[in-house]
Amino acid sequence: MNYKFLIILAMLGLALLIAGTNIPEKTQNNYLRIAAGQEINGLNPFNPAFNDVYSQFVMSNIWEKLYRYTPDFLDNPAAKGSSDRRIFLWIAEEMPSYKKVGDNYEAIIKLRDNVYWWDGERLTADDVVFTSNLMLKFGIPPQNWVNWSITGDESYVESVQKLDDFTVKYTLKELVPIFETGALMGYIFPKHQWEPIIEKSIEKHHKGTDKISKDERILIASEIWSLNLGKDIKLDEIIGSGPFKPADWRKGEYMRLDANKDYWAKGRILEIDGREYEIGPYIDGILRKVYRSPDISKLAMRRGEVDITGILPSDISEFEKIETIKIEDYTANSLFYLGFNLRRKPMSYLSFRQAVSYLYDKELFNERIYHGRLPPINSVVPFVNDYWHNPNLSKYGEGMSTAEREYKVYIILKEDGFKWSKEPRFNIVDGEVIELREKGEGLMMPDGEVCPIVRLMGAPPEEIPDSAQANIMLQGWMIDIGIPAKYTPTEFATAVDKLSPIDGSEPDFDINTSVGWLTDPDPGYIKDLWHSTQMPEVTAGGNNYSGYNNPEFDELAEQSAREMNPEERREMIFKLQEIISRDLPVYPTNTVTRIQVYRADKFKDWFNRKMYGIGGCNNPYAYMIIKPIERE
Amino acid sequence: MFKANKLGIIGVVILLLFLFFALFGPIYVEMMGNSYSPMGGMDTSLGINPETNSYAWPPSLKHPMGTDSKGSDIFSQFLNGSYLAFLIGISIALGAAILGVIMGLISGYWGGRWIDSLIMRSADALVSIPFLPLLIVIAAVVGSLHLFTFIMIMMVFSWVGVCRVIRAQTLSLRTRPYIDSARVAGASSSRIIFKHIAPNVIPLGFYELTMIVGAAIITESGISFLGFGDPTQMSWGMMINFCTAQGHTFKAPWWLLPPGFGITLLSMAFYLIGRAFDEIVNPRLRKME
Amino acid sequence: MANLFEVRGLKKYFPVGTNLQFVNLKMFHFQMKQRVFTKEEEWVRAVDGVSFKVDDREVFGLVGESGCGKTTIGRLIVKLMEPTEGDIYLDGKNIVKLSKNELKDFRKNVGMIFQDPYDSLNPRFTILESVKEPLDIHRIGEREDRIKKVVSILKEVGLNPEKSFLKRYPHELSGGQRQRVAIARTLIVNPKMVIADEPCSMLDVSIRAETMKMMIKLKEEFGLSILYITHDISEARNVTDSMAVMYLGKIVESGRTDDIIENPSHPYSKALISVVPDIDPDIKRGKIELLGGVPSSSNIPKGCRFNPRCPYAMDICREKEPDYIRVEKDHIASCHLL
Amino acid sequence: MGRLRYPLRRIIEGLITLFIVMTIIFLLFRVMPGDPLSIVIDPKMTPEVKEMIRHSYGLDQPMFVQYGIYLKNLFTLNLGESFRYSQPVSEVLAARIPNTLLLFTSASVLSAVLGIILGRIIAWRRNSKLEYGLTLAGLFFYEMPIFWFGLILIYLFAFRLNLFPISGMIDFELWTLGATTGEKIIDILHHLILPLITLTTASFCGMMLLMRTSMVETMKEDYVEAAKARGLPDKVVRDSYAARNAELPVITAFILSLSASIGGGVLTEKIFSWPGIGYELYQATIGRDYPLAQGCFFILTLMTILAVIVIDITYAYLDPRVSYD
Repeated sequence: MNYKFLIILAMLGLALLIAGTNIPEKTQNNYLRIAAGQEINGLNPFNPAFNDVYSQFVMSNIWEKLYRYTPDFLDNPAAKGSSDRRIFLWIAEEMPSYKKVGDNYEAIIKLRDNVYWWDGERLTADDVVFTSNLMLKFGIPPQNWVNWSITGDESYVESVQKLDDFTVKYTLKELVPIFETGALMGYIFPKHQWEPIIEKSIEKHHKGTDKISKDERILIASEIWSLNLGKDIKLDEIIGSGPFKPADWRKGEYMRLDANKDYWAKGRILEIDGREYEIGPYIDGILRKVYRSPDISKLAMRRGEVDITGILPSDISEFEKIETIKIEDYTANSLFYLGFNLRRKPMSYLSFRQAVSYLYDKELFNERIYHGRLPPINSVVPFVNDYWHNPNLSKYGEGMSTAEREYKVYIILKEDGFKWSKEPRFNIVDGEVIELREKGEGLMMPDGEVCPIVRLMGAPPEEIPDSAQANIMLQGWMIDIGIPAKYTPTEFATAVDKLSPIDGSEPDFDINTSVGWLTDPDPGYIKDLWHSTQMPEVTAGGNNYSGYNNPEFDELAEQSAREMNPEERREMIFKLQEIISRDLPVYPTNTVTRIQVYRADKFKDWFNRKMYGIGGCNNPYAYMIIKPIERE
Repeated sequence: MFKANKLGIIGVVILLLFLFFALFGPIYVEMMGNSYSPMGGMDTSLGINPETNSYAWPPSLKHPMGTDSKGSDIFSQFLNGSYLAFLIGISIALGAAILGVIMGLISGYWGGRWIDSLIMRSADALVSIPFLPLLIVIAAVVGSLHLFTFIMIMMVFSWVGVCRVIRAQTLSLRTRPYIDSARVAGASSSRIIFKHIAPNVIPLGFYELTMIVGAAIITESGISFLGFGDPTQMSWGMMINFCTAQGHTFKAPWWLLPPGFGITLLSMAFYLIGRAFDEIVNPRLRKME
Repeated sequence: MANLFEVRGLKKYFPVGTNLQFVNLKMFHFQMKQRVFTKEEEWVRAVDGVSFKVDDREVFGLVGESGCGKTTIGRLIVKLMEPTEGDIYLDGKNIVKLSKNELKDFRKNVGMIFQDPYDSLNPRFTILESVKEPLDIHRIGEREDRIKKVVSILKEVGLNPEKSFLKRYPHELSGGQRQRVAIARTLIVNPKMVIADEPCSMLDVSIRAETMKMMIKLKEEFGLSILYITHDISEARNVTDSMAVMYLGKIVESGRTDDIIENPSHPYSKALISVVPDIDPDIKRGKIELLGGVPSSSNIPKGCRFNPRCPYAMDICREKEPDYIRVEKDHIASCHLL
Repeated sequence: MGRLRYPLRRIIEGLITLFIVMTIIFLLFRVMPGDPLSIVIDPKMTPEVKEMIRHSYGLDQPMFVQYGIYLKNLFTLNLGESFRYSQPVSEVLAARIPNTLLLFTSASVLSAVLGIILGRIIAWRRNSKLEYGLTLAGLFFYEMPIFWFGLILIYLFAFRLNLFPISGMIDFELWTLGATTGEKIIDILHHLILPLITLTTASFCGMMLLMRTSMVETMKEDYVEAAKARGLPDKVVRDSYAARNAELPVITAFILSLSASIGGGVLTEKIFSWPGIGYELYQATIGRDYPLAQGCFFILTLMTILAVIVIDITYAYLDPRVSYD
């Protein structure tokens, strides 16, 4: 081989290097560029795999709902008769009206007559009936079934009928709050696009003239959800009614949504936090770029490659110096907790659960490890969900120092009959606990048995790096008192399987810190999480991991799921939170606060939605509202 | 003979330095108190650093390498990291060497027979598996790679190199007259392998062994960086992982740089020593001088 | 004298195997380690049908240029490798297939002395360990007896003072001393037969004669038969009683040593003998020049395998392999000229 | 026929290896605790729906039936459907493989070129300060954790000096809003440079040391000595006599490194957000996307085995030291 050739090759590389630095000028545009942490799972709204917040975020810009939650989560005066006062009209023109007919109820929904699909067709009652029947007859989209049923197997909705082009009647077996906050908040799909597809699938899988059997229904449903939107149905053939149309998608890299210039809601006025905004959209579209590490997306923001991104609390000072960038934070309505397995000792002792709750210093963790990212909560309804949140619950050691907490735990355990082979000793000066002098050893439970090793099942550092540190510290404090604790990092899927085995066997864990919930604004989830029928060994895949079984709680939870009066329902929900805080099947620890930065010099009229899912300035309402700032 | 090899001396010096660090770790914590413990200790007297908006402070007299975002001493983490690096590197290398030497001797002595094919095909299969991804899969299986698990897995994957060297040497050695002479005298296979061949080939595996030490340290850091490491052990890789995860990559160089230099220098030291040793024991190379 | 030892139709073919290359590289923190590339394709006919007999207490010489297969025969006889075809008899017993116990017994009865004294002793063993090893292996005598026996055998092979050698390592010894140690090691278990594979070729000329004399002496003392492999016909003449001349894996001539030296029948033997100046100044013969070099044994010529180099080659030599012809009693040769 | 036997044997051996590896991979994914569909299945779904989903992915079958289907699919090169993308695995891979190849092939070529040139120089000037300096510097970069080095380079060149893009393979704005092919090529090259520098700097040393050893060996050969004795200039002897024969092992190593580097690319691709197969594998694995992860493993293993076989076979025919007469 001729080495000159190789050298030339190297020179060529160098030349490219220099040439490469001459970036071609970009064309001026008004696309909003979002730095995303993750690729969306997919676009097919019927696919249960695409239930992640990112996919839902894109879908919510394509298909729309009859009702939504108010943009600022404040009371909507029109929603007085509803189970949640924060419901807000979207495709529907009025709040649902109810009437009792015999054993059943009838709900009448009036639709707007100015809603158009992207292909120019009008959105009518036919589409709403079609979409609802899709759910009732075939159970698609499957992920929404939970909103259509209280018992799990049968729907509370009897039937759906079209009264006229813009009026739909739902016949209900019973009146439940979830009808408004669940069933009426699903996407509405265009009948003219999806009916032929469903018909074809029925033809293929349904033999004979009988009713469609369960097996056939499964085949049909899975065929629909395995359609590949973007390929089987091309991106530009998707028909929606929302403000943004999918235009270009390079999986794993970016997605482009173009503004729907003929959006039906254009010009409508939204009142948010007392200010009026006119709906657009005014921007050219949305460019969603995937960045694989928060450090990199932060750099991209600083270099002006994107217009909005999430940052870590420690980055705040960096961005405070930049005038053109504004910082906002919002708290997601999510719930993390210490989950105790009540079936096992020593977790079955209330005093032990209280002891661990006292030891878990969520204030310290939030300050030192999470840097304000995971604010402490005391209730299973986080404080951001202020309508349903009960603020008067025990705070288990707030304001205490580590030594004080440890002493408190020692007292609680001792009073309940726990014994040590060597008791922990404390330095107490003038009644004030200064420090732990000697570690406790050989804890024995009140029944005389030696306390077994307590495993703390936590997220591995690959998922949530900081929670590993918190778990290690908790483990250390527990060992100080003499509780034989062991932190076992467990990957999310494994944790879910241990908490709720698919085969309906008993959950296998001691204390769970790894799995939390992104909770609905509707507090109905309390029943789903701690009702005794929801124990995994009773209902396979149930969510009551702790095995909490309290008839008082069950009764009240069922009652609250059927109470339509918001005031009375609120009282019940408050009571439920109290019971959980008292019995401690779980100890709520924290929720999640996220911080965002956005370009204030490029777009104006941002508003921060402080709660739920993708909140903050990254909310779907914002994109219909923000306006580009004129530049030279 | 080391004197003749300057690079080897550099390696030894670096190695001794880190060995000192590793041994000094527990003494340092003992001296400074529990708030300097590499795992979980934090300096409660620190306030928030406005530059980093966290408890991460640059090096000072109190904290010679500064503190991390929760106010823990980085120097004590660094010392603990060098201890772990030695632990990981040496135990993996030793385990792999034992496995590799045995496999290599067996395979080489019966070269061309079915047992040789079996061992060499398994070696081929091991080399053909994308290793890092496989480690990630295993990590996902068990939640996170506990240090012991990691060491065991690395051993299983690292013996191939040693085995090949030992096999090649054994192959050439087994036709040497003194081996024949022993066989004619009636020596059994195990006697020939362990009394005649092993003492003559094992030194040649040392170079491979030092390569494994370096590779083990780097692999551990990569796995930890991806977040699959053992969170109860503050290794160098874990330090980098925590630094990036806390978003301090680009603003706390005192946190990012030490573990990286530790990994680089220590694996380099092992490589240099291995190379120097190889030049001394490997007659083929020595002849060339 | 009875036949102690007999070889019939012995053949050994080797596959061609070559170590080509090895690579050692770590890239992108991904290790690629050494690979030995081998290919096994064609066959070398190293020994291609050899038969001979060795009598009790006889020294039988196997003579030929290097690469003719004589060393392979030695290795086949001591079972360092398995023959492709043919039989070997020791005391009338076929030794090609032996059970484990029989093999151990066989090992005690047949010893081998190697060509290279620098390499036939394990460099990490002391002389004591090396010489004692066969006793350890065959579990002969107690520990004390073994050492005594080592000392006495060292004396037999002429290493003086015996005791001073015990703790020394091979690299501290001269070539001749090492070869004596190797001989001691072989003889310590009282074998019936010894294969000596060019035992003197790597020694200084000055000590060759001495070593040879010692071997003859030991042969008498121990009652041995020796298969003496050499490329040097004058050495064969000094040591052996009978001999066979080999060329490219076949015996071309065999018989009493004196008969062959005085009356070589095969052109190859003639050529070998003619180039040795000191055999007998009275015998006047013309020198016979051999043409070219030894062909590769993987590519053996058709017909008589000696024909490309033979000064008397005829047409038939290129077509047909000659049979063995009896020249006189116990003296046979294979040539078309006879 | 003799000539065909060796390659045939190597190919059969390769197939067996592939089979073993793929079986290990299959088992590994199945012994994973936890529900493979946990990313797909929402805990809030009813058990019936969960069962439906499991059925639609064939995960309700007994393990050996799944294994049979898996082998059959591998045999027909049908790699299944990704859980995450709901797209055939082959399509996902087809989009990723060229990206990976682009990055790692260019890095391998560059480091081989650099390694050969530098290795030649230091072999020629043995025991000089230059040799020690280059070896030490090369080793330093060689032993660096590549992700750490990448982070530092991003900080210096992309962030501080603002010379290169920070991450990714393309400027998304440019691509989606229309750009000429020329602009697109320049854009990719621009994104390529930083990861390329990282990879090259971190790996040229291996090639350099190999080249050095190989050169030193060849320089002892008689014909090189003879050339020197004839009084030819050093440079000619070095470049035309010694180096030419020394490069064979380097080329081999180069081919091996090509196949090996892809599997080691997880870290690099993660740091630079390079949309390649290594990062896809990482994501698929932590996301429990069996079909995709298995597909990635299949491709990577196949590449490694192929490279080794190709080298073995070509070596057996090319090396002049082995002749067939």
